[in-house]
Amino acid sequence: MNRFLQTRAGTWTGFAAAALVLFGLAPLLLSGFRLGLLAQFLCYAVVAVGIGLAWGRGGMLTLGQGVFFGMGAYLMAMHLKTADAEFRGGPGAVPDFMELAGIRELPAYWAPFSSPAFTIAAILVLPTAFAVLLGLAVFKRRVKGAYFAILSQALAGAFAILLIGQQSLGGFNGLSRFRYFFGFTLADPVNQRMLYFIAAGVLLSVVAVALQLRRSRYGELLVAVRDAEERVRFLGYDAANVKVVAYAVAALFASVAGAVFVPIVGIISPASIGIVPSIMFILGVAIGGRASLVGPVVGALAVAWAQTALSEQFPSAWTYAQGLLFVLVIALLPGGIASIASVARRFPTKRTQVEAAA
Amino acid sequence: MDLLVGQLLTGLSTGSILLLAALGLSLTFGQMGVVNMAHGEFIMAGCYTAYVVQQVVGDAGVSLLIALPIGFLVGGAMGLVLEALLLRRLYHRPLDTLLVTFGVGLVLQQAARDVFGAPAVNVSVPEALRGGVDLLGTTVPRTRLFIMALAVLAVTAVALVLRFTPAGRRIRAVTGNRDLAETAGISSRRVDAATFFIGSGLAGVAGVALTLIGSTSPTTGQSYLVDAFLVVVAGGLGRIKGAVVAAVALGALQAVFETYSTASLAKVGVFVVIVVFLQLRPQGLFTLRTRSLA
Amino acid sequence: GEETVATESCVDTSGDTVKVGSLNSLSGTMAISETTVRDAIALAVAEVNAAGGVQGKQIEIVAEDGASEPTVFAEKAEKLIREDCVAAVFGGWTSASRKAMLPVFEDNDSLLYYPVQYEGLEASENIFYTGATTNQQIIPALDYLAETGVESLYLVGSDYVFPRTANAIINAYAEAHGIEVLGEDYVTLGSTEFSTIVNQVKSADADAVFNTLNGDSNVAFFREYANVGLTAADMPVMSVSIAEEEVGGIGVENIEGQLAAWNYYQTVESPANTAFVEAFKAEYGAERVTSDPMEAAYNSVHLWAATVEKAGSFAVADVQAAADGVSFDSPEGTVVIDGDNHHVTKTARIGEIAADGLLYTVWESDGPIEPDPFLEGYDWAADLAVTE
Amino acid sequence: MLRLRDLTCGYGRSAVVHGVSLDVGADEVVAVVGHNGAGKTTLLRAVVGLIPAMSGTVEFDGQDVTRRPTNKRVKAGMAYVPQGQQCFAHLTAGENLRLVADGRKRGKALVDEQLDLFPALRGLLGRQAGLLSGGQRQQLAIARALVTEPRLLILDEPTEGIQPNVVAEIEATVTALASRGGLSVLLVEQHLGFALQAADRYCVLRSGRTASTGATGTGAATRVREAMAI
Amino acid sequence: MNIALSCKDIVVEFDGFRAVDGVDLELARGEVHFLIGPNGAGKTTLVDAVTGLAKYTGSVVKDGEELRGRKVHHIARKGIGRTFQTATVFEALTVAQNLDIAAGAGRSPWTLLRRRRHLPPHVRATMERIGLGDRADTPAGALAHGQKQWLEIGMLLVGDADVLLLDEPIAGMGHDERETTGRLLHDIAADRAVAVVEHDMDFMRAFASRVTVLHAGAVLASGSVDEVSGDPRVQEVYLGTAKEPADAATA
Ligand SMILES: Nc1ncnc2c1ncn2[C@@H]1O[C@H](COP(=O)(O)OP(=O)(O)OP(=O)(O)O)[C@@H](O)[C@H]1O
Ligand SMILES: Nc1ncnc2c1ncn2[C@@H]1O[C@H](COP(=O)(O)OP(=O)(O)OP(=O)(O)O)[C@@H](O)[C@H]1O
Ligand SMILES: NC(N)=O
Ligand SMILES: [Mg+2]
Ligand SMILES: [Mg+2]
Repeated sequence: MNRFLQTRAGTWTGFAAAALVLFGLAPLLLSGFRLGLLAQFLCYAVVAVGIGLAWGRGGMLTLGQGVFFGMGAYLMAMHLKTADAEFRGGPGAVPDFMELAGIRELPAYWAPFSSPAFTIAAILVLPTAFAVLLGLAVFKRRVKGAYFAILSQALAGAFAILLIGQQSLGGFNGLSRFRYFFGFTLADPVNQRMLYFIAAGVLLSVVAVALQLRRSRYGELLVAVRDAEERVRFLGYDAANVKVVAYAVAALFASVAGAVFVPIVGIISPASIGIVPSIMFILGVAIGGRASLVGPVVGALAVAWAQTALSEQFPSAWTYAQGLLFVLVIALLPGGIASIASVARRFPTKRTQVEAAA
Repeated sequence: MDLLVGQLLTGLSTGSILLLAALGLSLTFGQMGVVNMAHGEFIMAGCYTAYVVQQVVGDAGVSLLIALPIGFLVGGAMGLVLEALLLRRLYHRPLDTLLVTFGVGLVLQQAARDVFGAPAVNVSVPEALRGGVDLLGTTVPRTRLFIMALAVLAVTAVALVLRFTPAGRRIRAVTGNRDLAETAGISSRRVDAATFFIGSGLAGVAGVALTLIGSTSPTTGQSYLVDAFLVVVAGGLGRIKGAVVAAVALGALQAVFETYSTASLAKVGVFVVIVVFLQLRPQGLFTLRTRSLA
Repeated sequence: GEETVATESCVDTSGDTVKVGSLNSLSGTMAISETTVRDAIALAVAEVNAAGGVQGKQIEIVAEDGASEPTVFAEKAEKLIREDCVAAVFGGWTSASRKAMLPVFEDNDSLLYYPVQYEGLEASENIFYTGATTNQQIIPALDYLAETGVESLYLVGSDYVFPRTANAIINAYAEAHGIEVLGEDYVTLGSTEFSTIVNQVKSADADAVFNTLNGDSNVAFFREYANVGLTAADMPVMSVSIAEEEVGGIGVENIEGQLAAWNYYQTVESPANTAFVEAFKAEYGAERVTSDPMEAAYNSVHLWAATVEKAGSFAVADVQAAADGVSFDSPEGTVVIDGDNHHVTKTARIGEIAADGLLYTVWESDGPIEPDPFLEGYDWAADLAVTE
Repeated sequence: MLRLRDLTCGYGRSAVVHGVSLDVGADEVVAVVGHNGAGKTTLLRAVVGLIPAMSGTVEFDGQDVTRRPTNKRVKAGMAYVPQGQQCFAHLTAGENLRLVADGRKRGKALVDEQLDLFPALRGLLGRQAGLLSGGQRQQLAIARALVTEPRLLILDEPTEGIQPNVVAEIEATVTALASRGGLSVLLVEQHLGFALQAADRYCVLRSGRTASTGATGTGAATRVREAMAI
Repeated sequence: MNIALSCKDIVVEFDGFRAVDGVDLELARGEVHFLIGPNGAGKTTLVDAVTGLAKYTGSVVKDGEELRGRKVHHIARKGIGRTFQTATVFEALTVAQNLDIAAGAGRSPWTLLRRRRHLPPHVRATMERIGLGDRADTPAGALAHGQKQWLEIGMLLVGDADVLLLDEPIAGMGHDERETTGRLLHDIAADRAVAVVEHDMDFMRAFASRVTVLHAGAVLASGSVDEVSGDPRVQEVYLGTAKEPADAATA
């Protein structure tokens, strides 16, 4: 089975099956509300694919993906708010929340976001560029392991706090109440379904990109850096650059996920991008299986689904179940859900041992 | 001038709080490499210990004195259980300890909510620690002086033990190389458990002390965690000396930023300073170098 | 002229029960406040049920956890409306959670009863605001301070929307009334670091402090405040987010004599309140206290029930149409829904914190104050007020 | 002193050493030789208890220690010098020694004895062990083992990375200690010369199985080489 | 002589302690140059300095270019490769992947981002040369100790290093493997400069073209095997006199 999926035909089959489920079965079986939820979860899964690359393959435990997710989300939200304002008040009109905050003039940095093209470019470029800068600053100095994890966590905390202080970005309340998405009414169920398809499409593309990266020479190099960074330097590579690429790609994925998330959920606020949400992203990946390609996707969906299902069932005690779930899966199943198959098969070959040791 | 002195004092007092919260971490994270996200909840357990003891004892002064050692035991006991049940399996997977203990933290928080109720509870400050002392033009609350003294005491004790006693050597040996320590006749299990006990116990002590200035609620403790980790990282893993300097520096930075901008921006400022600082000293203030390539 | 694509409501009123949602943070940082609101909602529902229900139907609560996260509030609100088909939802606390839920209620054309005092400047057709808006809490508090001779203020608040908006109003008020604002500081939500701020407050030597801090920060603030030697006598603190529940956590000794502005205290003397407090304690324990947001939540359920009875229908449009003038003889006094802005009339009260941990009214408005969420009735607020 | 019976051990679920039986008598030096990957290190790790035995037994001094944790075996009188110049990198060289001397009556004297044996270490006591050169660390590791006054010394390629004249010293010391009485030695060594010279008996390991055992002395080298070659 | 690398007056200091104290050293192509000396003499530190791992004063010149102050990966790209006292290969990757990565430091991003369709011919050739031709798809973690060391040398070869600095390459190897390694070193030294740090004197005697003895951070002696082993100072500080031919019996 695994062998087969490695082949070209296997890859296509895998994608076809995923597409069938996402584009065919899910919309058929789920209510509008559940489909919307699934769309939201798919966004988390997109972030997870990036983390799987940076952490699972590259060994960088990025506890701050909320930052990039948030950047993409806010950039998109800024466009939606300016578009709404323009629709109601003409060019240069001030979004509703600013009026409430006593801001009478559209801040200069908001103006370009009335352009959809600019917005999309910004979503693709800004977070990635920020990740590159930060990555260079950190990886060139060989900050890694738990250091890097703690630092990225502090980044998420600082970023959330910074946003809370920005009244022109909605402060603590964040940005919400979007009416149109590139001209389509968001309240319309048809358009909501469209958004789901967009999210599913983004997920499949992101998985395809990640797959190509993993199978490329770069993918091998990344694993080499993860396992013996110093050694890679002595082969003439700048290990920092290798890491930066994976980190930036993860940031890009997170940003795109955030951008898609905003019209689906209808709000982005600092509460969705701080320390705890960032850990939740990681947990999904860990639970699914950080090192495999689909593990992070499965994990992200499973964690989000479990969170929703448990909290619906046991509104006041679900955190116990959730906490225990994290603890048990991670403690007892280091390879995550993705490893269940191989654990079950128990083939005691050298190969698995080496992988487990890695 | 006065302002500067005031800042410094504030920095010291903020720093000593950070230090108290971080001291246990510098053992469990710095020495053992366990990224214990439940450390904040151990601090919280210390807070509630102070509360329970006060309910039983009544007198705030006496109860504080009793609560400090009991808080140590409570925090320590929770640490022991965590170590024995989970962490023992995870020493070779340090980054996973982060995720597991995060889950544990969630559970502990909810448990506190169910046992003590969601709203904050009050731990009274002893009469003797009420009010402030005028020092160099600013008023420093006595509670903060007490915490500074406690921090100095705890840090000195931990540093001395680690540096000069056989137990300290054993801790450093086991955390450096478990197998090798076993072959040196040291029971790494017991040392691991003991180290984690002390580190978690210190969290409990911090919790008791923090009831003097902050609130006692299920989410108390959480708020100290990230800063405490930063202190350990900026100080250099496993370096008590580093943690002291980093805690005071972070406290002072925070105080300075707070005066000249908003408190929110202060957090961001501190983060930026740390990233810049790590450019100069990527392994923290004080580091133990080795020649290994790991 | 906004097009809404209303989705068909799925509320099922054919049986002998009707569902409502109770949506509060039961986990996360806000659980500290919001769990009490859940209890109050449950109490009110039990009362309505005991009295025969609404339109002869028993009310069934579907409880959900907002988890202190706006997106979760939005998600759960949508779930309650679309999956559980509730007739109305009670809950929310932070304005962030309300702002997150607002589009959900508008797009699905359903009803939210929001029970917490807030910064005003909002009036959705789909939300009933049963807590105070600014002219029912902050402005009376300022009036009270001005009356007692306060000429300078220091503003301390948590860094989020409610304190910032409140302080904008306070600044405008101060300017118009010749009060000097000597300083304005914000701390991050949950911060316990007040040495700098308290020393600044002390050296500013204002006549009073206006406190919009939220939650845990209050504990640290008041302890530090007392420690540097500031007392209610020389520099009183007027708080707008400290209710009976919080006093316990702060410790009476640190806060005794300080002021708060609300519409309701446990000590309010009225038959309705006596019944409310008794019922609450009977249900949840004698040591529990009642507070303003709890009372507003309690009122919400009764107001909704009364409105449905008046409309003779659970349909949102009917409830909206019938709402104007619906009143409830609540613990704080009679509250009446204003059909234009969906807020309710409320009596403003300044309370002083006493040694028993309760708040006692030291001043109260002459009767209920009409809600004015956009401050249209205040000239000095012209610059602030924004009509939707 | 040491009796291994049918010892099988390895990593995870796969066995590396299969049913090895071996005796080390009192005051005897036994050398285990074999190709890289033959399982020598694995065998020693099982003897000291760093990996569990999958089956078979380890007896030390007449007692079954198969299930005892490593530190108990060490306290009972085993000392182990692992392969690879291992030391406590974050402790100073002096602390590395004091660590094992702690709690021993003759602790100080024992440390001094080792410093006489490895004079190069004297000047390095204050230095972080992780900063020492490879050979310095190996000397430190052997010294650390000897401080525990073992009755069974288990050495895994002790001369790896050590300068020739010190190798000679070590060899002399091992021989002297063993002949003085009270010390048995289990030695893994790639240098057949050293191994056969220092040992009384040898054991050839091939793919985790005993291929040949015997006494050292004339002709041993040839027999060993034959046993090792396939 | 075809000098590949020349070091002048190298000094490495750690907190006041001079681990390397004014060493001059020239490595010539075509030679297997042994660096010997007591434990702590500074051999590894010297290699560290040359490869950019330790800060030093003095000068290291390769092909007319000064290398001091360059970053580790720059120096590696200049054709200076090293191994470590304990073999460090990428355990999770196969032999072929290890070699392919080592061969690719100069690859364009475009090449990197594509899948490897087949192994470059020179990589395959090297794999045969180091005796791992039939282990291409074995994870390096599953290789035997000696094979890992060969793989490591192979990685330097495919990376086009023409100065190889090998720190105790035969540590832990058995007799036969030492022989094989020695021959391999001679073979690859034909057009490269190879420096070997070793304590195994039999190995040195069998394979050294030239020997430099370090002692206390400085060069104590230098020359042919015979010159050096005859030097009484070298015997005193390093070789010892009594047991010197101990291993000879097995050689
Ligand atoms: N931690 C481990 N996990 C899995 N397999 C291992 C591990 N350590 C060693 N092995 C395997 O066990 C086998 C025996 O290794 P061992 O280290 O015991 O050999 P050795 O005889 O000591 O060799 P050397 O002379 O190279 O030290 C080898 O095939 C090796 O790959
Ligand atoms: N980073 C460092 N800080 C302090 N001292 C160091 C450092 N690195 C090496 N030393 C010291 O420098 C000296 C030279 O060490 P080096 O590793 O170069 O020796 P070597 O010749 O390779 O020895 P060996 O043959 O044992 O491997 C040693 O005394 C060592 O303790
Ligand atoms: N509405 C409030 N208090 O946030
Ligand atoms: Mg071995
Ligand atoms: Mg060396």
